[in-house]
Amino acid sequence: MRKIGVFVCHCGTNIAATVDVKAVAEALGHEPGVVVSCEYQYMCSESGQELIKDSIKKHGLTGVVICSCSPRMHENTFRKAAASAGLNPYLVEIANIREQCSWIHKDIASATEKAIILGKAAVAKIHLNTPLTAGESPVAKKALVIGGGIAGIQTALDIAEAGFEVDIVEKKPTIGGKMAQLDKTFPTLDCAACILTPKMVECAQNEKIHIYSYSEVTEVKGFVGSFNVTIKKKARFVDETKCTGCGLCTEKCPMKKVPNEFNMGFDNRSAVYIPFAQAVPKVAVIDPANCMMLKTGKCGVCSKVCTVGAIDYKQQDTYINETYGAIVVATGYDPIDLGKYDEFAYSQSPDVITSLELERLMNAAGPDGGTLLRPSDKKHPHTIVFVQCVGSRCDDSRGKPYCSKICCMYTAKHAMLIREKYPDTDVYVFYIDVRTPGKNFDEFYRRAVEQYNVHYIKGMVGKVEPKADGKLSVQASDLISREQLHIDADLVVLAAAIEPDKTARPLATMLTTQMDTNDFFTEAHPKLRPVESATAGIFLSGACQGPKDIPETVAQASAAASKAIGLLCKNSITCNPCVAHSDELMCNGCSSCEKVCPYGAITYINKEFTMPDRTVALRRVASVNPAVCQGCGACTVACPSGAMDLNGFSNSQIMAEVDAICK
Amino acid sequence: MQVNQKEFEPVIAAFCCNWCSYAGADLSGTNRLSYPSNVKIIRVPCSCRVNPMFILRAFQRGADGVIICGCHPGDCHYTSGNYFTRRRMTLLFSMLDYLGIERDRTRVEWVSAAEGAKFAATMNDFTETVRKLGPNRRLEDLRCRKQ
Amino acid sequence: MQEAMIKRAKELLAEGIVNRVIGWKRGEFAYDSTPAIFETPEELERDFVYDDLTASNLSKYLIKESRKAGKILAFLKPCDTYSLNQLTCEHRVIRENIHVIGIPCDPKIDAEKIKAKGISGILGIKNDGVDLTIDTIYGKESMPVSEAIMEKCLSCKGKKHVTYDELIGEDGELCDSGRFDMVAELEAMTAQERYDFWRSQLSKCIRCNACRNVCPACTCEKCVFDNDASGIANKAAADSFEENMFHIIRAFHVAGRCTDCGECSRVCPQNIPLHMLNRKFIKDINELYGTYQAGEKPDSVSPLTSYTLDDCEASIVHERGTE
Amino acid sequence: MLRISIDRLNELFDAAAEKQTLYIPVDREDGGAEYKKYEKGMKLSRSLNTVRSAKDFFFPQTEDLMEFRVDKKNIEVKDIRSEAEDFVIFGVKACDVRSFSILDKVYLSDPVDSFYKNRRNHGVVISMACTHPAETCFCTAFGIDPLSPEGDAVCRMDNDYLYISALTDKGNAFIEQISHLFEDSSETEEEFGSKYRDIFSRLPLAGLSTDAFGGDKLDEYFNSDKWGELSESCIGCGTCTFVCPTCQCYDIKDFDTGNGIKRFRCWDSCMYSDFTKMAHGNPRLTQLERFRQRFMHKLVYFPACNNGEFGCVGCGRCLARCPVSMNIVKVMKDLEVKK
Repeated sequence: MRKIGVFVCHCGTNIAATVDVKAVAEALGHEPGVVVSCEYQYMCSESGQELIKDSIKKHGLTGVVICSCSPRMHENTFRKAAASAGLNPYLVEIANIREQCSWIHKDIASATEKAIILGKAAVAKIHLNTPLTAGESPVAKKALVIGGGIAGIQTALDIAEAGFEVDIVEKKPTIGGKMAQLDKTFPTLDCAACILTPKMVECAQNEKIHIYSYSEVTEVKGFVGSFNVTIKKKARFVDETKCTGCGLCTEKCPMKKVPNEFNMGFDNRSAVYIPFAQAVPKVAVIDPANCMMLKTGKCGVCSKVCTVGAIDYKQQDTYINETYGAIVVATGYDPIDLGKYDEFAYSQSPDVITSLELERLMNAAGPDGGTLLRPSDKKHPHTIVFVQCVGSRCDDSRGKPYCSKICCMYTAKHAMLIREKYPDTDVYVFYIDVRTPGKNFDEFYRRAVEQYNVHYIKGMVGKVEPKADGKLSVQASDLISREQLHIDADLVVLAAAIEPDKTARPLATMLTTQMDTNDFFTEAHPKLRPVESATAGIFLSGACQGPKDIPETVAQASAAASKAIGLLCKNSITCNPCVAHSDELMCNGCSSCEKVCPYGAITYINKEFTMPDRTVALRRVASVNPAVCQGCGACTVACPSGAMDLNGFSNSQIMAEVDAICK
Repeated sequence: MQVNQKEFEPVIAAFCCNWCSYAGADLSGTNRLSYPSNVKIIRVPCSCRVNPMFILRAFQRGADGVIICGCHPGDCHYTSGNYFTRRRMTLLFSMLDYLGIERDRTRVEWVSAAEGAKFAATMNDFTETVRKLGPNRRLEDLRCRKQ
Repeated sequence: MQEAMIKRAKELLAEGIVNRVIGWKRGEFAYDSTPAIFETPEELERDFVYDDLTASNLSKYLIKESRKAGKILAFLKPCDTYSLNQLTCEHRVIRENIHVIGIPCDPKIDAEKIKAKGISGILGIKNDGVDLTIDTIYGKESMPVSEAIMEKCLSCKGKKHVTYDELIGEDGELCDSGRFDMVAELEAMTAQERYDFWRSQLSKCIRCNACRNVCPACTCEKCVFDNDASGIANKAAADSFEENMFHIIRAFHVAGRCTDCGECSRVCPQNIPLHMLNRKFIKDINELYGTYQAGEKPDSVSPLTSYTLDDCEASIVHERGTE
Repeated sequence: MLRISIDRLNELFDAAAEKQTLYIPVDREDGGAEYKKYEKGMKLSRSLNTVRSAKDFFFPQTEDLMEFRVDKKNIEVKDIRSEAEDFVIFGVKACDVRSFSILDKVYLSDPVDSFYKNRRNHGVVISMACTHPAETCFCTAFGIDPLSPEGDAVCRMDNDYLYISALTDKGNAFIEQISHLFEDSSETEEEFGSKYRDIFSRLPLAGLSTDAFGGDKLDEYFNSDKWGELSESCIGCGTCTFVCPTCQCYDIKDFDTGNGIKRFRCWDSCMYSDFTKMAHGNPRLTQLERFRQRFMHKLVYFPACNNGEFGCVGCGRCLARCPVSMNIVKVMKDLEVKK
């Protein structure tokens, strides 16, 4: 028979105001097995915990039920307290009588009745709890960073700095990401390339860092401490070890009509190319879709001109297998496709551009050498209209429900830079709200308005129409003056909402990490564990977790790195003991459980058994790897015989709770 | 036994996954969004932990309605658990319906950790729906009837 | 047919390809037969029987038999081969140890249906394809064959064998026997009518476990209903709830795995149409997740251990339901 | 004998049902027959037998024995026994009537089963002579005369009349209640019987003999190598046991209602793997042993303890219902051959 202690928390008045805590303690004291039942002001306080520990020792408790706030809040606190008093931490159950009782019910009688029932359910469950011991598994001292933008770069550098090996996998031929495409950065207006490229070079030079550029993660197996990752190194048809990045091939390549992605298609590149001057690794890559040699077998110019013989048309995709202790996801963002926004004429007019395109147009390394010219006629635009929130804070299916966060600031930056460089330009910004929380952000925005006379107009642009004279007719409403405005603009810049990179969703499936409906990775706790995913050993860096500007991204990148370092420092890690286990004597070996396991934690072994009839039989039975199992319980329902059960949430425990609640 | 409709207080068992719906329930508490005390929550790691046995068990023991709440499809903490839940519960509920058990006594609802308001609204609605149905008589165990 | 089977079985025994044969043994009466293992040509000559009354599905015996030394010859009717495939898929049989001979099959005669006509004291049954002539201690009786066909054969899936090592006779075609019509009829009733129907049926259950024990999908080492630790063990339905519980859970456990072989209803001593529960799941699966026939392939993935991202929501039950 | 025209059977039932609860066999839609509490207009089944035997009346499949009420930390034990109401079972065939006396030997000998006794005391058995046996019938092998069943009163029915005569005081009292419905008849039991006697000799199992079995045959059969072959097809279900009128084993279970415990008993089957499972495990490990148990019990152990009386009445239900058609007749014939 269990000796159970029940501890009812007042939570100040949070619980005690609507739940008669004394009555709860009294009622639960009568439950079978309960030897002590008491209430206290704050169970989570030091003295509250002492009360629990003392009771465990004094009464020799073999189970503790705490009626308090949500287990998501203090389950760990109480488990630790129990453990320090010598009780197995998994012999603690929480009855949630705050969030799920006192805070939602007003009537004391019914709230108290419900609190008692919830307490009874916890008591019923704890009768069936078993002491659980967390196992240990080793940690591979190497991290993988997926994505080589500023987030991935910063994370990799920090991890390397701590002395651990780290690999970066970047799907593009160079690292650098979106930041490499930016011109200046807010609110300091320093040049993006000037602060990013040294970091890129540092990555290349750091011997702890290995960059897999033009590569993708194709398979992730294993678990925290020991992720087994397959990386596909796409054929670049250039031997990385030989190429010096001299660029001769790119000059001689006869195929020069390929839109240059780096410059958002405003100019062209050759079929063999180096994305940009500061690319890391500075190695050419042949674009197989446009290379004549690869398409038709006729050409071979690059191979002839290459002095080091780096061109290899026969190169194949290669697959690399590596084991990592930790994985940091830094897959970043992309602006949304504006194809559905007909009203802004994005598809119709080359002079309606996105902010990211504007970055390239204004960039000194951009198509026009940093002179802002209209894409259509290469003339200087005199009237520029910025449209905010294109697809952000949107309630229809074309856009995103969230705020993309960075648009207000980069638009202020763009407006300011244009007004600074071309004071003869009229700049209008249409906005819903201007959101400038952040250090020096509001000052920056005010400077744009006050010092640079940018016309900020609260209101939305209804329609942009290209006119015969090459102007863009912008119709908008000014919500403050309640006027309809009509502006003939030369250039319209759309602040497109940003969304997670398209590769994030399949990656999340591989990593078995959680995503929200917008495909942003979900952090383990929105406040307290913002850089960890809920899957142990997977950390989140940068905009893959939510829209972020550069300083925030870098901060999160370093935070993710420090979490990864914390993990890599350990020689082994304790596993979650609330995992599935199979009763081998009952297991049929039917494979149902294996098919529903998202982690591949279940394997089958052939094992000899002495059966109930005393014969010896070789049987196929399921075996759960407790280090891989995350404890979802899908297998327990797939198993018809009930051979598969889950520690901490066993069939009998849940049924005991059901019984207590329904009686 | 005649039960007066007015006096009837349904017993509602709500299975909530730890990561989304249980957190959503917590959030509705944090935001003081009330729902009837008839609803008692059972925490499970994932909605896919809910065995049809548990649902029948609840009805046996006196539940008048059973609701299963999990992460939105695609958002499962364990990536795929709720997809299995969806198939299992669809088929189970269809079977219960086939056996003539009132189909409004069972429900699956996806509630995220951020949807405290949805959680409360769902529970309010479900409780009222079950209240209208009256006591569960078709899938109860007479031995467990309250005396 | 019986002669051809005995002949081939003897050959395989003599060649040493198999060391035993599973088939049907002549019973006490004109209509009964018992699954049996034959090891010698003499036993085959004496007892082996295959006719329009040998209805039982032998697949389940192969779980145990395929684990014994040597290869066993199994005569399987078309519908039995689905069960074997499903068992292979679930690693419950060792397929290599079984030599399957697919045998053709005509609709089986259900002695229960003859008896239900009030015909008693049966000494012999003759089938001329149209009528049955039944020799009884009270004299000769006759009835149309069509009225004596076994329920499971009325909803035949077809005469195609989905797995075999050799065939005797020709392999047949799949057919559509409208096996979901009865389910649809029930679905169209009101909830009260459905409830009354199932209550009247399930209340007959004596929990003898014949349905479960004969079922080729029910192959658990220990059934949850026999396992005191499962929390739902029940040896007898002490309350109407438990009658429902047993049959719902059993149907759920075989959902996506049941090949619709019809053995459950065949053996039910109380004539409960148990196949109508399993068939409901099959119908739902077909309608909601795409047509799926358990056991059709030896490596199929059950619809309950798979999913698609755009599966319907459980609320479909409310949306499509009649009152 | 007294007689009543069969056209007036329902008058008889109506009158009897007025005085006490009356159960009669009725036909079900699915072709089987079952005992039902008589309600006006119900038609007496002409089937040979009900699917379930009549033992349910005295030994129901499940039966509550006692209750435990839990109040705080106290447990109160509640005796839930109450006096059964009077009832009449009408139309019990000779085999089933004999099964009652077999059950009596188990339940009415020390220690007396008070639940069983209570029902037995309040039940009146009106038997019915068999005129239309099935091929599965072999009651005569156990010395039962299907045309002269035991019981409190016995009925005989031909195409015109139902004849009744009392065998016990209870039977007399029953007839007394409704005597106004009957008229005297000169037909004697022997005369009635002689019209049908011949049918029984034509039954395929008419020649079945129990001579080779009995309480002293333990050594001969227990280790027979026939058991392996015989039990091979057995699927371990409880059909034979549950339709059997003489199988009397039960299991005691506790059910937690949430408010207390109901302790009940329910039929058990020696075919089940957990039959007589004890702390150390199960004494019968394989289906062979469990299968053997059932037939040894009926043919050897039971007679050993009951003056040679067999634990089978030859009703033939298991022959008709076994999913694999393995049954006591095959077992008897096969074991005998070995001798």
